[in-house]
Amino acid sequence: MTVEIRVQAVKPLRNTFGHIARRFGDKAASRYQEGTYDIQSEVNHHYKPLWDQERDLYDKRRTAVEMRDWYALKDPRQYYYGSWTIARAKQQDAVDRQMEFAEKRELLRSLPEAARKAIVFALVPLRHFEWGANTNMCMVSAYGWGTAVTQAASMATMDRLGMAQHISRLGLLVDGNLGDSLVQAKNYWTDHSDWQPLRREVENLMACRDWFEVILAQTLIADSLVYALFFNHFDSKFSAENGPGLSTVLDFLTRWHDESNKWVDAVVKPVVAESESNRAQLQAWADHWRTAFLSALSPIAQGIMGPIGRDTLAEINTKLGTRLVKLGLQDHGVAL
Amino acid sequence: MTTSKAPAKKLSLKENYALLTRDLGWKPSYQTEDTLFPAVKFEGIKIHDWDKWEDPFRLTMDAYWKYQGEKERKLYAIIDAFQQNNGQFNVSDARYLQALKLFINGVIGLEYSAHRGFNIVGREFPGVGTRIAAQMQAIDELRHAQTQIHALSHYNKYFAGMAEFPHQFDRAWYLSIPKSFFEDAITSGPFEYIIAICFSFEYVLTNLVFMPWMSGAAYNGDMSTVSFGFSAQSDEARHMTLGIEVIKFLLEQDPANVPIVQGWIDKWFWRGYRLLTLIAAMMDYMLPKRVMSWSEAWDIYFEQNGGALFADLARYGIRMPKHWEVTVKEKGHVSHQLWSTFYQFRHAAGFPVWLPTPEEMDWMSLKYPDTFDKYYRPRYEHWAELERQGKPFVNATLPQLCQTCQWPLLFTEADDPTEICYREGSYLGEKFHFCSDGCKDIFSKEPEKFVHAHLPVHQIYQGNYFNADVNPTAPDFNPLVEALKYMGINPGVDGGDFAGHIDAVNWELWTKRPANMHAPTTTDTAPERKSA
Amino acid sequence: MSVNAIRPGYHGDMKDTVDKFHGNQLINIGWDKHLMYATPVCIPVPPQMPFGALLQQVLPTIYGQHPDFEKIDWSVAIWSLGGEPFTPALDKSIADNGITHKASMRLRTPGLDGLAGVGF
Amino acid sequence: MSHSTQPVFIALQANNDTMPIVEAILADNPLAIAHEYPAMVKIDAPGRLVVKRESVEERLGREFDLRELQVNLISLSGSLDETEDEFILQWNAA
Repeated sequence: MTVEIRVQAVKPLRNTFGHIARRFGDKAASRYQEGTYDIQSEVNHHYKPLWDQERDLYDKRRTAVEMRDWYALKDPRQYYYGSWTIARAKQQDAVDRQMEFAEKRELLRSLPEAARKAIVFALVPLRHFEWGANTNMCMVSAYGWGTAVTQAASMATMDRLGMAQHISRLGLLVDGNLGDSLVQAKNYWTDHSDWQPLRREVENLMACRDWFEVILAQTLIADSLVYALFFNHFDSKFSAENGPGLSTVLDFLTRWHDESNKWVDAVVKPVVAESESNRAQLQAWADHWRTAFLSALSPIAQGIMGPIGRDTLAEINTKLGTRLVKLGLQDHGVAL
Repeated sequence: MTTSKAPAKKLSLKENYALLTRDLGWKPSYQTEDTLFPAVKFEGIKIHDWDKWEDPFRLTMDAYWKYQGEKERKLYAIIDAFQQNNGQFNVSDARYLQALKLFINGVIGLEYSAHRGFNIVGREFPGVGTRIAAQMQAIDELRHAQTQIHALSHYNKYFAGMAEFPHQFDRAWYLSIPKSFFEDAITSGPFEYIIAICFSFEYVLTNLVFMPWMSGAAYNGDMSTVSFGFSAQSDEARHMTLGIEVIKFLLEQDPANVPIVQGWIDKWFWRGYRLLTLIAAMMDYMLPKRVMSWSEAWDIYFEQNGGALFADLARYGIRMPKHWEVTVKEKGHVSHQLWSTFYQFRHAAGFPVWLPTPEEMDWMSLKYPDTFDKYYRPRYEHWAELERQGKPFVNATLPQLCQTCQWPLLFTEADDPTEICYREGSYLGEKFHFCSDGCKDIFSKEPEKFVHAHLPVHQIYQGNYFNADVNPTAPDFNPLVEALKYMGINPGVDGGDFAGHIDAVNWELWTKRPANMHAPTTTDTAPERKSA
Repeated sequence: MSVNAIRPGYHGDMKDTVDKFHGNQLINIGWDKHLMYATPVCIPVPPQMPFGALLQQVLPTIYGQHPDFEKIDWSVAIWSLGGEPFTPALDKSIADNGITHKASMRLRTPGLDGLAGVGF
Repeated sequence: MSHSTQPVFIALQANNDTMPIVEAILADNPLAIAHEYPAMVKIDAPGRLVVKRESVEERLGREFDLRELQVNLISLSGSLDETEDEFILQWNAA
């Protein structure tokens, strides 16, 4: 059966769905818009959750902040599943080539023992930090309100698993696929005194049940500090001593983080701007978690950076303060 | 630390997965396990070793992105081509479009609910492998919701009754059936949820939705729908495997889990089966070109394949789901009983309804030799005669609903197709009604939960179903018309008779082909309709 | 059996108690062997409405389209209430007949068993 | 382990990519029967069905990662075990 030419002339009766037209007008809508806005169920819920009988299945009261429209938290990347997964597949393709190259040339394996040990001590334990981040993003995607933010959190959940696995691969590049670096790194994570404060705060955050507090503490506070310290400052120091081999395989992480930051800013900014009470709440959370993670990172910063650890952290903290101000919060300059 | 001399070890798929994934979690010491994972104990399931969990697909994120990215590229290429070529005019006829309305209004909401439900499980289980499997399924389900929206978006531009799908899902009376099904699952604990959805629904039942139905979409010329359907089902194949793995894991962890799991299998098999009545009617009545009947599909996908599955599970002490025999007795009836129901309530539906043509009834006689000619053909012939006389039959009174599955009490006694099946119970001094023993059993186990069901008929009578800008004390207030508007249904436009429906009229005008391929008429001269 | 929830005291709201129906109560009515009406119906009625008014004023609007309806001999019609045999007093109200909120009534009309010999 | 003869199946999209896969399956599983539906091939077998990487590669003329099955897979029934070389569906009970 073929369509005759004349049906090409049939004008559509409407250009998009009713709920999209009410937001943006009846004009052609993007796949991001149609796949995102208003698709979470909002009313007429059946049954009280056995796991949270005081609230509804979807319930705006699972965070202390309030928004007239949670769909104001638009993802600037405009990721829906298809565009996200295709973007990641493309990036992964490039990463695969980097990793193959690194494996073939033994970029990490041929480093001096002290350098290999430094990678296992300083970076490989972060696979567990990423797993904590995965847990936290999954909490947001489970209990958040509005697909704009929850779908991005769901993608972040998977991204963090991807990052945890990528970091695991760094260990395998170091140990020739035996996996003993992963065992060693897990011991550092669970037992080494330099790492324990960070693990403590990761566990504390995993216990937090306000989903917006979690997104703020994880992505804006913890990630900013951790990514800058390990994948920026430590990498620079390491490269200066051992050449750029490590930087090549950290590229994925830093690029991912840059991309993610655009989303994080777009999530935080409208919530701060919504009301004075939101702003005050976010300020309190930011101050609390900034203090907690900064002090938690202090021993490991000195452990991996040596004497400049303290200054490095101070520099990172200053940048975080600047970012908070850009988002409409205040920089309460936490003392180290 | 190894020396750099020996070549790097070559990792198998299993080893690679295990190294990258298995040990990511750790035993917390600054917080208790109970604080971090508060939801895993209350259901009574005992897990002694989360590491006994076997991941059948062993997907790491790099592979996940690679294969899913490839699937998405293929799928969107087809959707793009479909839209550029106005593929919506290539389907068999305009009745086929009506089935798509049930999909967009009913199924997208389910996919989205599944997405959120798996996010909960992906957060709440302590085991790493189990959580990752759940998280992957969570984001897959988002994929399904979005690919369905994107594939059907183009149809919405030309046809009625699709533009308000999230609104309808939350409010339309017959969509409370799928909605309550999934909300029942999500409001349960994480173990029940995963058994409900991965095992009872996906493993045992969704092949019925996606295989014969999607193959039917292809047969009816809808390349867009078949593409998202089959592409989604390839994810489902992973999910089903998760379903069987999770059940074996629970059954092997502790013998005390067996009766709990059996109870969930009983509940969710019946709940899923009742939900699929919708698919039964879609298969037998809404595909103008038919691939197989509901009865045949039930035989292949439940009796044969489901039978094989339960034979396999017998070694754990698991038996066939309770009341499965009833489903076999009902398989020659349910699609006809539901279509009869939709027909008489068509004025209150979000899509038009029609009587099967003589040619279609002959197909049903062939497929349902024991039931169709005896019980159902006379109905349709009688109603067709009333239509010819210009006094079509309509049921103007709202139906009595089942407290559990929320269908109207439209099913008959398993052994007597001339008697409606009524079951009644009472709880805290109030009466509750059910369509079947299966639904009554489910209520009786958890009355504290099911009293909270949001039954649209009762809500209408409570005066909760009209939009905020409507004055219910105004003299011209019509509660039923206002209820339809509240549901996102355009009264007098979206539902009603297929003949003369806006889609039928426009279809013939635009394509010069009959709106009903089995009953060609000439309405060429009708003007294009924009709205009521 | 009862529900297992994360905290004690779990209970859903009773969503359909009679106080929510603005002075009305719900009754469910089914006419056996008349599957032209594919499902029993649910209607709100004032509890003080006489049963006779239900027969004379309400039922015709529900079932009047069926050719059997006008042939019903109400003196031989058989009712059941909640599955039990029931003889309504026509002059008494719904409430005084013991028909409580959400009660389910079935009507049997001997000799009138629907069309086509299959209860349609 | 005793093997069941209860049916297992794999269903693939019917397209150019899957023709060699279907051929390989039918060659490696003599008891398997292919059923063609619109846009879909469903292959049933009693008790056990295996997809072998080597057999697919022979017919495809290139390397094949069994995970590529994902792209065209519609559904399956049976307990799955997947390695680099084989994708096996079976029931364990007698």
